[in-house]
Amino acid sequence: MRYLPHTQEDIQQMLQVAGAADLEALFSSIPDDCRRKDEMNLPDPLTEWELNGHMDRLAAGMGASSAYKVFLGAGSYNHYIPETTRQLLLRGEIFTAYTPYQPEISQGTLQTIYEYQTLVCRLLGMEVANASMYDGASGLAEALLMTIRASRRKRVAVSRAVHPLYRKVVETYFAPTDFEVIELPVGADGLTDFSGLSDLGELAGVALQSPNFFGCIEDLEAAGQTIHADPKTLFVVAFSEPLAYGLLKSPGACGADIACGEGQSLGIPQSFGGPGLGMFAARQKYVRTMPGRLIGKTTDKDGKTGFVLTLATREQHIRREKATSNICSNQGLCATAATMYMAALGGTGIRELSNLNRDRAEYLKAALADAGCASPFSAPTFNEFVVRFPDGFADTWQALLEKKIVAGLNLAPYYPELADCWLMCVTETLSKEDLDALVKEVTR
Amino acid sequence: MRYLPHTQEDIQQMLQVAGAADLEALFSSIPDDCRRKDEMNLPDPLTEWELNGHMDRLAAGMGASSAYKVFLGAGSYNHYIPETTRQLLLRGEIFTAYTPYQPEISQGTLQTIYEYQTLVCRLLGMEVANASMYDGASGLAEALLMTIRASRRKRVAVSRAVHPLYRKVVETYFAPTDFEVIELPVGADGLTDFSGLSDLGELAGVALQSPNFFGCIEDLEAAGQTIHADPKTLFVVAFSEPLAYGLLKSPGACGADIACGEGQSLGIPQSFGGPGLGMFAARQKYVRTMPGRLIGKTTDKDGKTGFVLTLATREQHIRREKATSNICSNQGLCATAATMYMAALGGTGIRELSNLNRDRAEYLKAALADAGCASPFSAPTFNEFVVRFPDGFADTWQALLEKKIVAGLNLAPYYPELADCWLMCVTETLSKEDLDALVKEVTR
Amino acid sequence: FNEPLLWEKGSPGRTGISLPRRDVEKAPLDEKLVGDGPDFPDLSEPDVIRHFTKLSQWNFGVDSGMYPLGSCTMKYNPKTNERQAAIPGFAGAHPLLPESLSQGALTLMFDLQHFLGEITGLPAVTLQPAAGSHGELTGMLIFAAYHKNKGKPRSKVLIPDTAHGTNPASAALCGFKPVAVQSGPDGVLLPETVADLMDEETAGIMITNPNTLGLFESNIRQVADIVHAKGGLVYGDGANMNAIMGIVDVGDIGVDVLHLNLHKTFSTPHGGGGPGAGPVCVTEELEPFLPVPRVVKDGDRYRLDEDCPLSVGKVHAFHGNFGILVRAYSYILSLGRQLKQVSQYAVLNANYIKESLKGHYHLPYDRPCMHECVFTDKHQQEYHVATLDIAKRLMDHGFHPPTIYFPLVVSGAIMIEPTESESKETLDLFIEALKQIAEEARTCPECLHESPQFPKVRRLDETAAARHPCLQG
Amino acid sequence: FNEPLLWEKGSPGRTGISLPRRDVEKAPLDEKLVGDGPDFPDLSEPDVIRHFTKLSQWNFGVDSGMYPLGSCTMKYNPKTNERQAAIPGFAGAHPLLPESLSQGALTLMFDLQHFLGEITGLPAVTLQPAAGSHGELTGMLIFAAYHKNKGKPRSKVLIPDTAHGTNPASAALCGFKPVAVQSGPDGVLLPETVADLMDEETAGIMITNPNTLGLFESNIRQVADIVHAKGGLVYGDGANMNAIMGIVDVGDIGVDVLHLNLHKTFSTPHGGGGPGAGPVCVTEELEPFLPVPRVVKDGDRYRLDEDCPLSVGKVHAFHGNFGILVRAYSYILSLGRQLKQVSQYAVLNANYIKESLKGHYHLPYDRPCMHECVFTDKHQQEYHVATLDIAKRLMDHGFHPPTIYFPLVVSGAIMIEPTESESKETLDLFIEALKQIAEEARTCPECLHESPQFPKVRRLDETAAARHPCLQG
Repeated sequence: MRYLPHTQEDIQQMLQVAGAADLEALFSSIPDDCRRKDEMNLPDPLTEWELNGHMDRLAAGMGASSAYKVFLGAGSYNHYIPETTRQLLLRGEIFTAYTPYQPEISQGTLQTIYEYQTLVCRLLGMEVANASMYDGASGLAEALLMTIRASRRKRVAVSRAVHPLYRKVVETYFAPTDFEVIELPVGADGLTDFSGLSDLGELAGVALQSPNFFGCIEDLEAAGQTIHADPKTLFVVAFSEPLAYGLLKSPGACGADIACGEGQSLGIPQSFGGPGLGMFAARQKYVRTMPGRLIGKTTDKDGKTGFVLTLATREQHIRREKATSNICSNQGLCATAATMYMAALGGTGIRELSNLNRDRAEYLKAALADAGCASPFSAPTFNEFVVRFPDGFADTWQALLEKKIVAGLNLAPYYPELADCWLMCVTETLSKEDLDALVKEVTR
Repeated sequence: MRYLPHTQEDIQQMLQVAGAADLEALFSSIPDDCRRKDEMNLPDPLTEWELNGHMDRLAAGMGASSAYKVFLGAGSYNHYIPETTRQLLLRGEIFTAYTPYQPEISQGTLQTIYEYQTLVCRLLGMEVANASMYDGASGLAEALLMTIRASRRKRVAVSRAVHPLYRKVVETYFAPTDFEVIELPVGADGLTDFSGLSDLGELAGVALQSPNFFGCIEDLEAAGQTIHADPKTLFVVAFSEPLAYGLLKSPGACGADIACGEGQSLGIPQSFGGPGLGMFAARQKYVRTMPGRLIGKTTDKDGKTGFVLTLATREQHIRREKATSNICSNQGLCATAATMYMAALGGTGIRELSNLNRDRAEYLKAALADAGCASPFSAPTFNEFVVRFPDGFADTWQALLEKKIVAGLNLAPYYPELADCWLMCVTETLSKEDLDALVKEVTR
Repeated sequence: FNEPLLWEKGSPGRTGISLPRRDVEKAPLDEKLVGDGPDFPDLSEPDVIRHFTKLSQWNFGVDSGMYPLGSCTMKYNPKTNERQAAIPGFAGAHPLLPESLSQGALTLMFDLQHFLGEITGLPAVTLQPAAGSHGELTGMLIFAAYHKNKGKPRSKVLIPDTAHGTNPASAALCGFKPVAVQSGPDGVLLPETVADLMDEETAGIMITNPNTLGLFESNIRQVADIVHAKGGLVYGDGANMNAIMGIVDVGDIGVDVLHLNLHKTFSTPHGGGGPGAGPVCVTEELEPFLPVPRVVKDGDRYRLDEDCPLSVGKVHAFHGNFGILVRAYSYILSLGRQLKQVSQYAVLNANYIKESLKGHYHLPYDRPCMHECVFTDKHQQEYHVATLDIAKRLMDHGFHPPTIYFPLVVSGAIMIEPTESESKETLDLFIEALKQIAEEARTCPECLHESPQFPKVRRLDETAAARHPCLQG
Repeated sequence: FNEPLLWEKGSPGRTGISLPRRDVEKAPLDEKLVGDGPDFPDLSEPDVIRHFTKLSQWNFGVDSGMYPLGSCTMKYNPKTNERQAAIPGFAGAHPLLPESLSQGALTLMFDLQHFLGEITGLPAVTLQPAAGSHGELTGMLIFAAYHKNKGKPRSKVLIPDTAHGTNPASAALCGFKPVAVQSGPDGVLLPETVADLMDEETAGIMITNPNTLGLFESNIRQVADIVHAKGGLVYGDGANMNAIMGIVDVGDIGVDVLHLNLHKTFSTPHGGGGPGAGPVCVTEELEPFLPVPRVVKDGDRYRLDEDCPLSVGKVHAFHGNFGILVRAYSYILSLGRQLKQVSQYAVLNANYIKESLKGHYHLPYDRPCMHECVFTDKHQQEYHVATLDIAKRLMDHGFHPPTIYFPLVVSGAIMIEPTESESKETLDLFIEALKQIAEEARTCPECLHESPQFPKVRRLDETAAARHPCLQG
């Protein structure tokens, strides 16, 4: 087998040194009653070529964006990924390295992640960003736990317009604790309704998402003022589409204490939902309650600039059960991809790309509205929006699959009150022509 | 444009230093009557994404091995290429380097090509190999010119069983010279007929190919003895399928003075015929008459081993019109790919792969013969062979294209006397199942 | 050579990306929502390529050489796995595609669950956790849910001192108080110690087996019996599964819940920090508690099942790190039953190193090891040479250092895990380097204090970094 | 660190490849034909990966930094071009596929021919030559065939001293005797010199324009007229086309035959030596002499035409380096009419360097240059510092040296071609480095003699290498 270098001769020589008669004898420290009796029932090994064939066949039936026009967003976005990013990520020194515990021979990873932290801070208007969380959902759960650590309170509030799957993960993380999660309702405009906030008592944190799950852009500035009416409450801004902040006022500019979300949009393939990138940033004053790894700048013994893992005293391997989180492996390579992508986009590029996403989505929204399929919500949206379709659209939707169009996400499983509504997403990968074709098909 | 870094500000600053009012003024040294008056009539630039779509569409209709079962050989072979080779070749330090004129910062290329030269010598049983020629055909032409330089004679003989397209290239190279090329006939067994050799007078060199164009394995040992009856005549062994020498006696072992051929089989994609790899090796005593670049081992000023371009006094940039060839750029990256491929195969691997190619081809040959489609030639073959099909097979062949099978190469355009014959090739990429399917189809 | 930080480069108006053609009008947006856009540097495509090419050259990966980082299983990451994960049908798949258009991905996940069940002997598997500690968290959530469902929530979890470092934090996240269990003089757990601590307030035990000393917990069956007798559950940290594939049936020896690190045992790359994947395998009894959705098979179709009332819920927005699952699945298909050889060779390599070096470095537990062995700097201390110096000097020999100062139960630990990927020649070079360093400790300790000499930077001031954190530029 | 040669590694029986499953019997073969098989080392897949990863790290490429190798046009090689060339429909295509299954490749070739015709102003194009010198050879074959067809074979070719080095050898291969033409005091050809040499035995002239001094041959029209008047042809070496795209119509100024280097002007990577591609563009009059097969269009279908009785024949077994054509085609489609900007910026960059350095290094021809500029070591000679020292010292600053000691007409030449890919910041760093080196020549000449200091090896003994050639291990 090409991954296993040992020849029979090597094995014999090494066994002799190891003082074992044969390979089985190496396991003499395992009591007999702990030894496996049967062989593992696994298939015959495939050759590289058989594996290629097998995987190509499995992948061939997928409704991926290479074969379909997919109008799905909802936390996973089809953006173009430059070939530069793909090829750079295949460099062995980057993708076969471990966590940079030995900084002298890990400056590549370390400088890259330091750059990542910086660009994330600039994008979100925050002061300190960590080296990544697993995904947007677990990042939000960790952010809410962090508000509890920072405020020493026990109750958080989360908008119903936050991604429903993110809220499920929050629920899971909170289930075994004695902390409480309260849901904030959504108004008729598609935005979080804060009117009842003051009745909820002492809150550790309040989380909303912008653009929210319906694609609506929350008025973060107003929200921040409302939430900070209680100065001890932390304002958490979540997101699933960071590209929006190429155009929108940043969470930091609107007073957020923590900004967290999914970074898959930034140069990372959708890959059926993962690996993505949990982005996580906060104000400097909260840094010691933050979860996750941090890279800091320092100097070596000759005075040369270098980068190291730092503030590890927050982390599980040092602080053990008192750690700010148990996270250890994170999404490092995805953070690297995002850094490459943000570097390629630049400030000018992200502005234009962000605009283009919104403008294409607005074009479709208007065209659908003209065709009688309006949005139930009036708030401005970014690159996705909710549409109420006439009765029977479920059949049309199904029929469109045959034409290789996935015409949005039905909201029934997530919001029963919006059972006749679909969430439509438009990115730069769908051209005006594609949009016109969709309008024609759905209004046929 | 993402490849062009200059901003308007950069341009203004630089123009000032350059002393030019604007970009047009930079070209003041070009007389007016030499300035182009019109704009180039070229299309609008495509975005990266438009280009991807365009190229995917162009490639989609190709009868490539990804979509078809292709039984074509004839100098281009479909072998599996390990993913390792593909990914290693994309390393920028390898593929974006120039010819290693500055050895201190080119040791990667230099050691690789030194290894290539060595492995080529070992494969072909020769003493010295160059860093590559353009392809098998031009390599043969250069080899024949070299026999003329080495022997100071003016006439060469080439077997009619040498690849007909290689012979055309030889003809082209010889056309403006006063050297002569004589054709040696093919016997009824499919092998070169040397019976008339002694009547041809003083020959600089005699070239045959093994396995020859018909897939037949020439008796190189006997041929070498016959040819070397005149000790001044150089024996040139050409090939288009070097994998055969995992199994067959090497040219060097059979007395060849020059061995040359196409190395595409060794880890290089077929790419519609190029880039491939002109392999070229000779006996040590002829090294100073060899064309092409050579890498040699030496030491640096601290005594450390290193590699350099050497014996450049044979080459065009030093020796100018007296050079052994005008070749300058060669097929370096393809030689690198071949080195990686040979390293991955190893001695054990090439033996087994070579056997498997032949065994699969023999299986098909026997099955076709059983079905009444026999070979006109009796000589043993490697991984391709000639089959005489019944009348009307041309229609069957055409019909098989619809079933995504390319059932061999019709020999009519190359050998009118074999108009009802097809050259069939079988490599390891075609399974027994594929072979059985072909037999079933052609004998339907 | 230095490479400036990204924002020290570039010039406004440059671009490194190809922007799609604009084919629609600009749509108006309420000015109060519009920001200035992030202050990113504008670079050209060649700028970007050179920047990251240069940075990468300062990194050491498995592709650069031996990386014997104990407990991290830095084995070879097969290139074909990257090819598979990049197939457009997988890489371009949205996680909420209808089931009819997801059959390939679901098949892969279902089969992978099955393979992992077969390898561990724990038949019910979730692929959702995104990393090892995420798997631990999931396991602890299952502990909590299990006891809650029994109507008797419990408050403590036993954790041996030879367990992985993440375990206490994972337990604490679920509200459990970790209780330390001391290992015996042979470096393995003693049943009586566990019996003394185990009670009906204790949810169970988290055992790393082989443990972080590289030793097999030979009393595991007895320990499991004790814990089970008190109504507790046994959690296995499967980070060291590379030692025992085909050798031990983890379910059979009493483990109820086990997480695997696909980025360790199953060859997926660690990516300079992740992403990994931490599937959790459980007994049939615990299957109802696994996260949703579950991938199930109906006839010849696969679907996602959300209807699991006892489930702990979701730990990831979608299906976990699917791209990593693709790689691990490819690895398992490439090796099949040869996975047993993987473990045999991994253990052979560790024992070969242990026996070759034991005259040169102090070996605190001199018994057959599993996939890794633990030395200390005890013999070198008299020359004022410490584990850190030895580690840094290895860099000058072209090796990545082992894990150091872990496990905590051994002072000055040097924890070496070669993995099965390393050939005898490479091991011999590594052994030779460590012998030379032992010699150098006697003859030139300052050479070791001054190491490393050859990497881009020398020893870095980590204290200053933490005291005055500079976390962005 | 050192990396052993391949055959110093490995162990018999190891493998680095996945061998297909054997599904047929072993077929017998006459023993007298069977050899022992080559003595290749057996390596594992990780061995292979690490070997070439390490070797690559000792190489400098365009991706590593500025590579101002004069006359080589080392511009950025776009990554998307590699993606296009690897599309299975292209990479897996057999060259003798039936035309019905080759339309994509033929379309690409036809369009590329058209684009190159448009860029050069020479409408008939062959893509078959595999490199620049192969293009030159093809051009000389056309010269020979043209004169032979006229019934008057000719024996000589004029070649200016500022032409590319390959030209004489290419002419000689076709039996022409090269006749050197001295350039004038301004570094360009004088019509009267050409008129003196041109006669009816002379097949024509080979002109590199811009020439190797980086100067535009401003008398090209007059020179062409003189050559044409005597029945000769004008060959243009288009290696320097990067200076004049959209600026000069090469056909219009009197060139009859021109080769292009796709691996220079059209961004395809040089691969440490090749492969390149050297298409040849000719006037309509010369089209019948181009190699076969020709790609032609019939209605909306493309086919290969072999029926060209005057053709020089074939110079490549198949269609040339098609994979390189794919990359150049992708580049042209990515830039379109912006190719003119490419030339403008390439010339801007060269002039910026020339003006910035001219106080520090001797500039033999102080006039506006095109895409490259040529300095010499004249000012440094008094400190016993030579061009070679300056070149080697640049490596220590992280730059690839320029072309040195070429063109031969300038003693101690330093020939700098930045290309349009380099940003102003990079040029400024390069200029700064060369200024520092000029300063160092005065203050510390031995520092320059001892350079380079930082690469893997220091100056190598090339004389010993040639005296006792060791060409294989």
